[in-house]
Amino acid sequence: MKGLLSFKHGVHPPENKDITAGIASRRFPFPDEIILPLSQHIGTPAKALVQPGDRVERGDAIAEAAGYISSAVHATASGTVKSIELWPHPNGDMVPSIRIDVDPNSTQMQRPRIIPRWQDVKDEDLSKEIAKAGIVGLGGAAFPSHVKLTPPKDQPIELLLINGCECEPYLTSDHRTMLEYPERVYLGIRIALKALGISRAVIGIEANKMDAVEVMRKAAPDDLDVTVLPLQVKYPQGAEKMLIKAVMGREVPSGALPSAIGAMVQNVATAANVATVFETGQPLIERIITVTGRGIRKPGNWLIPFGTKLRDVVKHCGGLTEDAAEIIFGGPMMGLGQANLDVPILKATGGILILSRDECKRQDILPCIRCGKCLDACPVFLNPQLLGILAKAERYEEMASEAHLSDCMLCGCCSYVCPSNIPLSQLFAASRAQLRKLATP
Amino acid sequence: MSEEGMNEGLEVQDSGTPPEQESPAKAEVSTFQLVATLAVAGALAGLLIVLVNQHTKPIIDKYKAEQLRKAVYEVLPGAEHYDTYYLVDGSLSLSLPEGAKESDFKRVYVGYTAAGQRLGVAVSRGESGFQDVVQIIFGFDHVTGKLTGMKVLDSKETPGLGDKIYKDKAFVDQFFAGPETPLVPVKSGAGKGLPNEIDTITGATISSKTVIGIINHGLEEWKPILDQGIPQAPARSVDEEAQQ
Amino acid sequence: MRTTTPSQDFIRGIWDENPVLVQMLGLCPALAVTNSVKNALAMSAATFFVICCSSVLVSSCKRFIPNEVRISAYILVIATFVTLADMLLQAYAPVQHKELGAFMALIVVNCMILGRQEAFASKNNPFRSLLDAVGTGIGFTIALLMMGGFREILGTGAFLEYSLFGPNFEPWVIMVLPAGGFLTLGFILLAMGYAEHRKKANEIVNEQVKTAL
Amino acid sequence: MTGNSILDSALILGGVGLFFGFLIAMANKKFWVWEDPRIDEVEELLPSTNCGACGMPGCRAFAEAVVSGEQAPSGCTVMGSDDIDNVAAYLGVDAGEATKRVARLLCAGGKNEAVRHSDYSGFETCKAAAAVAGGGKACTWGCLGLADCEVVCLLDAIYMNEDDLPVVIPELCTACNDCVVACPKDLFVLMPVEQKLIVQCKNLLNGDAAEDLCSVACNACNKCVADSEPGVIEIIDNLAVINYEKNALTDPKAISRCPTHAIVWIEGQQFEESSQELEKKAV
Amino acid sequence: MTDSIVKITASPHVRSADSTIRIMWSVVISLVPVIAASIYFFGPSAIFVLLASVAGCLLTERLFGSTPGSLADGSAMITGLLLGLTLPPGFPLWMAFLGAGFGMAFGKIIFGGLGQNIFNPALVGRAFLQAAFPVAITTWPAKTQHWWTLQGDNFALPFMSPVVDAATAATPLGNLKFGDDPVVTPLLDLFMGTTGGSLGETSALLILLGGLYLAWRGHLNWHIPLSIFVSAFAVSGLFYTLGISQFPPMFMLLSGGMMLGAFYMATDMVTSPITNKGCWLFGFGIGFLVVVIRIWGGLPEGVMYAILLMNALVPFINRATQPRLFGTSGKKKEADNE
Amino acid sequence: MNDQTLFSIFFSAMVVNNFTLAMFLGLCPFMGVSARVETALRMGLANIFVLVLTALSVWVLNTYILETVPYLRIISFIIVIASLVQIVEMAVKKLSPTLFRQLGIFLPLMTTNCAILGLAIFQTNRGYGFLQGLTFAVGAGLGLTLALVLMASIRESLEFSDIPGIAKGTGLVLIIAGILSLAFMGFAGLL
Ligand SMILES: Cc1cc2nc3c(=O)[nH]c(=O)nc-3n(C[C@H](O)[C@H](O)[C@H](O)COP(=O)(O)O)c2cc1C
Ligand SMILES: Cc1cc2nc3c(=O)[nH]c(=O)nc-3n(C[C@H](O)[C@H](O)[C@H](O)COP(=O)(O)O)c2cc1C
Ligand SMILES: Cc1cc2nc3c(=O)[nH]c(=O)nc-3n(C[C@H](O)[C@H](O)[C@H](O)COP(=O)(O)O)c2cc1C
Ligand SMILES: Cc1cc2nc3c(=O)[nH]c(=O)nc-3n(C[C@H](O)[C@H](O)[C@H](O)CO)c2cc1C
Ligand code: SF4
Ligand code: SF4
Ligand code: SF4
Ligand code: SF4
Ligand code: FES
Repeated sequence: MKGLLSFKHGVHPPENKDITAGIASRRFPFPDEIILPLSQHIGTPAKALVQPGDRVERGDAIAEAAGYISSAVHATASGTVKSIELWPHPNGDMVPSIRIDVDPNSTQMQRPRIIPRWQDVKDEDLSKEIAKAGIVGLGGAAFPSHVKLTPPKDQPIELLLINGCECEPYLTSDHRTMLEYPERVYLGIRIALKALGISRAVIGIEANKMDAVEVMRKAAPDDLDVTVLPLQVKYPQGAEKMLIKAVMGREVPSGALPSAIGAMVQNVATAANVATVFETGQPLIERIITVTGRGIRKPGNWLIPFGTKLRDVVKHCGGLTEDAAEIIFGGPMMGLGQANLDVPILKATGGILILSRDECKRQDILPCIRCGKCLDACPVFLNPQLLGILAKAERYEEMASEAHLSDCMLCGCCSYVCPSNIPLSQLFAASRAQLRKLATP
Repeated sequence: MSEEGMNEGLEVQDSGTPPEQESPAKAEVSTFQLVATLAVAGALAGLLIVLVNQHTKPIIDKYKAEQLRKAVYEVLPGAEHYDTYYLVDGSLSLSLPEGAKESDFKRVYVGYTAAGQRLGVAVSRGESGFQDVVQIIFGFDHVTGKLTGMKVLDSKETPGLGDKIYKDKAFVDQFFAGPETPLVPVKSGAGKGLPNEIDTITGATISSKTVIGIINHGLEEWKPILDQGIPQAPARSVDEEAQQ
Repeated sequence: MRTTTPSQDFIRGIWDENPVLVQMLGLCPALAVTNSVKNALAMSAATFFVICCSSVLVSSCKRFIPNEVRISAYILVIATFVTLADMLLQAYAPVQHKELGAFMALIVVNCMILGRQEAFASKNNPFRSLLDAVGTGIGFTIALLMMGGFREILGTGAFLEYSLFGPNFEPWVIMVLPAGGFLTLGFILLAMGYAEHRKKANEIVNEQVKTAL
Repeated sequence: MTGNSILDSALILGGVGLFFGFLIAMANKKFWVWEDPRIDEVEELLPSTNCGACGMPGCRAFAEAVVSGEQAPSGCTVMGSDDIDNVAAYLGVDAGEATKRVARLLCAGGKNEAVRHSDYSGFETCKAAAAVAGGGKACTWGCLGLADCEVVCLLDAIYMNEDDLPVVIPELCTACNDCVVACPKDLFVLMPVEQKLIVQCKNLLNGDAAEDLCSVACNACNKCVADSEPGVIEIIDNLAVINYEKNALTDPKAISRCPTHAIVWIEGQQFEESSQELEKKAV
Repeated sequence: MTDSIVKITASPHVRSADSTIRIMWSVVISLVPVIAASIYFFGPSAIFVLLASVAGCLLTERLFGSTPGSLADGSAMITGLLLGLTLPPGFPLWMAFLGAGFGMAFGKIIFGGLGQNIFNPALVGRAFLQAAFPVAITTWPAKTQHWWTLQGDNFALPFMSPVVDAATAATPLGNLKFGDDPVVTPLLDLFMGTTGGSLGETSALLILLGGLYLAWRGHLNWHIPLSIFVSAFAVSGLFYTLGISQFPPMFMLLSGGMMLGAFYMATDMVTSPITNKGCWLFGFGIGFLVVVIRIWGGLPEGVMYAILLMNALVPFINRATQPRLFGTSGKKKEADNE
Repeated sequence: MNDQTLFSIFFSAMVVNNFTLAMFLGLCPFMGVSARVETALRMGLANIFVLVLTALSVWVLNTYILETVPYLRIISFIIVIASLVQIVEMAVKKLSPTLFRQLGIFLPLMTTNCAILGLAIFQTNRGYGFLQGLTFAVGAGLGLTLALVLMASIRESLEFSDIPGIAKGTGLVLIIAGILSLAFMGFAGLL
């Protein structure tokens, strides 16, 4: 493993990917009800286009982007709009959501439509098509992809990085995407390259997925300048800055975007879904999601329509085991703990992780013993110890000005290693929220 | 914290008085007044001090001389009076060159018996010990080189440890027992019984060795000079001695 | 502005506004010369003399002293008395004088004394100033004696050189070292803090009960 | 000692005094700088011990800071409280507020009223908990009960009651705004004590949806609107909102038919305690 | 588990197996061979001294510690053991107990307890004892005939002086510095531990093993001992070859409290710098100070003072050695200046 | 006359007989101005400046004026120090307001700082010559600065600690000073 490209610091938690890595993805049955929150992405919430009582078909746009950094929402199953009301969101808030009663008798076909040939679309217009399909980054941040595909003029992109690291333990959805749909990924890459007007791409894959490396290498079209690069297995290898550091050997300047050094990072699943838009005309309405952990009876990889309630997923996967303790959207390192089984699955939900009591055992929080392990883990070279004591003392301004809170990715490496179990990254998230609150009068 | 709180409370209850706006127009102070104040005060203070000084100086001087005399007599047992010799241009002299400052010259004290016989020489000397400089005076027979006594004049050595160099009688007594020089420090009880051994104090080896070092170095410095011969002091009467 | 009664002037400095223990002034002599009770006494006496004399003199002459040379003038007054005290001590208690060393002279800059001149003597009449000075002087003496007593007893096993625990007592040398000075004052402050804490805690409980009922 | 030396010393000291008196006088002339005369006055009031305990280098610097408002008079540790009052009074610290304001909590859903659907475990502050799925409380608007506000209140005006809700003691609260800033759920509002009609809820759901989460939630039933003078209460986003412009028209009748007691009439402290609790405290 | 979820926590939802408690107890375990050796070399006296100092620490922590359960974290135990290991075998038990209490109370608890202290509590305790009872703490009784005979006067009455009639022995350092005929103790003796000295400063080998074990487990920052050794070796080597000092560099490393200090005391993470860069500076400082104090100071041994002095500098070092932020050159941004 | 080498004077004044930790001089500002590193550093610098100034004036006084009247030492020293400090303060205030804000405001503290007069007296008692006096002043000043900055950095880092209620404030500072003083004993005997 050593000798592969990587970045400094970081951690290596037990991978636990073998639970689902070998299980091929299957289509998830349509549930009775679909809940589609208007904000499933970073940016302004979308604006609803439907009224209660409207009939919608699978794939219909039901909400449109409300600004440049915003994204459209599409019906993920056919049925009737029941209401638009406040509904629990995975982030813990109540947000306006469209509830659709799924028609049990529907064939779940999409309306026929004209699919533009991607080769014929002008480079600049590709991102408009992508925006129309409601595509957001599936790597976790759910940042509208069309924004990333139109970089500022003064910062031209030179290299497209396809992120197949999937560094979060347990999760295997990107892994399965690469194994099952390599051609789609390549088509997505072609489209992204065309949109960006460049020709070179690198696919970074952690070395614990050598089968995916093989598959991707085999499927590589001859006419594309793409390299498939195995990377050292280390969390958070998949984080944008770390991937760029590993592949290009350069650090994204603090406070700047990857475009500052001519890079653009896109997740493999995002690429695959971009391809789908031009292949079948299907907007972003479903994705491969890993349901895993020792707290669920039947783990697996599923092609789940967004808006399916957590309750339905759990039920379909055999239910929770006796000692299930925590339900998490995403991986164990950055995922969001879920308190309510009614929350819907969102575009950015790459996995549903149900941990058993043993897996998430937690000890008491002790005082910081200044061991410095968190400094040795932080991939962006912050001083989490200092940030931690500042957060406890509620000195938020100092955190921002002296300790560079804004550079923290909330990756959780520091919390992971802290022998005193101090929830550092949680404190940082809370501090940021408080800072935001102080900034808005 | 609570203090800020106090203040907070105050702001609420206190209706507050408006600031006194009439700024105290600074009366221009005359230069003369400033100068005069300091000068007069200085002069008065000087006067007062001098008056008291006139009263106390004799007492202090007498005390100091007394201390020195006592010390010299203590380290030269049997001495009845002594002469102070200054080291002027490499040789001993009883008087200083015209206009020279006394404090600029090294000196030794030569002690005499009542019969006027030279008993030995006393030297005061300091070197740094464990904490700070240790100042001692020691007497020796300049002919045989044997010690006649040692007294610590000033030391800041640790109380309870280093201060044993003057508080520990057993240690001090060794210097009065006429040991030969140069002295050799040995751990207490570990000596071989030689006549120039001094048992050091347990726990204060450094201070003990400092004392021994001062004596050895003092002898090294003064022995050759003394060996050149000590100029004869003018005979003096007992009255003179008393006046000193 | 300040309305205090003469008896308050006197009492205040003794404990509530004790110069050393509460106001943290004149720390250098308080720490440096308190390795024995005798030294503490000598230092207190000298300081007492200086503070009383200067307070009276300063308050009598305050009219003649222009503001610009105020500090210089006060210091001059204090220094005069310190020099006097120094010479007198040297003449009549030479041993103590030697023990106190440079700290005798340093009474001049004891911020406590200058502080009283600035804060009190320059604004009040000689009688009140004397009361204030005596109170402050007593407070200073109390603090020094507390420290001297503690340090001498533990550091040498004796009080005023009178052995308390017999010859076998193992002295705590640290107490007569500089570190012991800091630690002793630290202990005293902690003890006072503890007492204060207890008092406050009681008060808070009482108050809460009162507001609750 | 001769008479000469008396003269000498008087001369020397007088000379030194003369010299430096002269220097100071010159310097005084040459280097004169205007300063706010209040600084001198405040300095007079300070103890002049120049001890530096206030963190400022000397009393004068402290006086400057106090006059310019950077420091509170209580920053001086040497002064007694009377003296501090004097300084504050001299500088004319603002008169107390004409109308006393206090912090009011817009939530009454303590642990006995509101539904929790999960157990939060981790760092025990509201801010930290709020960052995790809203803190585990079913009502995402409600109080998390982990006492950030109690900690931040310097005047100990807040204590947590048996229901895990913060109680503000109106007598102690100075409306400093600290708790308003501290609460991640924005539940505190500073309001004049005369405003007695308060809706202790921020839940934006209606009907059963609201009551499912919390037994004292406002379910937007409109009864209070009907029971009060027109325009005083309005339902906005499923929540009763009181128009305090018309505070004069408010009256306790408005709360009489509220099915959940979400709207209350407060004559002092929110959340009166049971006599049992009081007794426990007194012991 | 049914409908309602038991737990929600913040990410990350999994944690490394390391825990403070585990680290602390590993340190205790790694000290076992050293303790065994001290008992082997010094007999029951060693047990008594260690017990007294451990008792002092645990009792103080229990009585005054901020949290009631703080004994379980093992740090008080370490403090007690390490303080005990720095004391001579014949040390009166009441003094050991007192020093332990002082070290805990004023070296740790007063700063707010675990993790918040500036100075190494065990060394604060020892520094106190060294200053309070300088004779007792530098009295090294000569080896007794039988293993089971007590050394010195362990059972001196509280507040009373110990009575030592047996002859006293010299430690390798004392011997070289103050001895009447200075000799350099053979390195092998130092390595194996067949020399006089404090309980824990005898066998370099066992300490080395314990230290390496901890370093391997990641429980101590190996930068610190390494930098101490490098600097002590280099500085003393320089002076030795220049003929200024009589201490051969290897002797410098193996004698006295150097090994114990470098592996167990300087590495206390609470009182050492937080960055590796800082640890290098810290270690270099300790090594340098030890050599200077040993060669020219008034005391034969300087490890304790060197560590305490560098402890005092740690907040300053921490300020000066913040890590370089990712994506920056490491120099402070212009904007930060004002 | 004194024949100590400059190095030993310097080193002794700075660490071995550190003014603050071993000789108890200048404790009031040590307690007061050691809360923040910035302030402590500035105070230290102002200290060094005034100490050097004092050493110079004292040397002048001793050599040219006070020879015949040694008993006027204390009083002359203190007048000179007090006046000089006052004049320098006025001058700095006028000439460089920036410098005044950074250093000048510490000057008034100097008059009642016994380190300054202490230096004058020790310098006289030990009979230091011109260069020796200067070295002594710089060494002592650096020693004061060292102690101040050490204490300040420790106190700053303690801002985040849960200090027990009774120790908050000066009690803890004194205990830390005590431990520092213990640690500085390691230098004993070095010179
Ligand atoms: C205003 C804004 C503009 C952005 N522009 C770009 C861009 O031009 N190129 C790009 O690669 N990413 C861009 N991003 C996206 C971020 O670089 C990043 O991909 C996104 O926040 C999620 O990344 P993460 O999952 O690593 O956190 C932009 C983000 C924001 C907020
Ligand atoms: C700590 C951390 C870990 C991440 N891990 C991954 C990952 O394993 N795979 C991935 O595709 N994106 C990961 N991301 C998100 C990437 O930074 C980046 O946003 C994403 O690859 C951009 O692609 P997208 O816009 O298509 O989502 C991670 C982000 C962070 C902050
Ligand atoms: C606080 C303290 C004070 C000391 N004071 C002195 C002292 O005044 N004089 C001295 O020679 N050694 C002093 N020492 C040095 C030690 O006692 C040193 O180990 C001793 O000089 C060595 O002598 P020994 O071989 O007899 O034990 C002191 C040590 C300490 C810790
Ligand atoms: C590697 C290591 C070394 C330690 N060394 C010491 C030590 O020398 N002295 C001590 O009192 N505690 C030591 N401890 C325990 C603990 O860190 C110490 O009690 C803290 O200083 C208390 O806050 C050590 C702990 C570890 C993990
Ligand atoms: S959460 Fe922030 S501080 Fe912690 S390791 Fe990740 S980037 Fe660094
Ligand atoms: S890892 Fe935890 S205990 Fe260690 S320094 Fe960081 S916050 Fe402190
Ligand atoms: S924090 Fe301020 S506003 Fe809030 S209750 Fe306390 S005193 Fe009142
Ligand atoms: S009011 Fe806010 S800060 Fe106070 S306990 Fe409730 S949630 Fe926490
Ligand atoms: S008494 Fe020394 S500075 Fe105050």
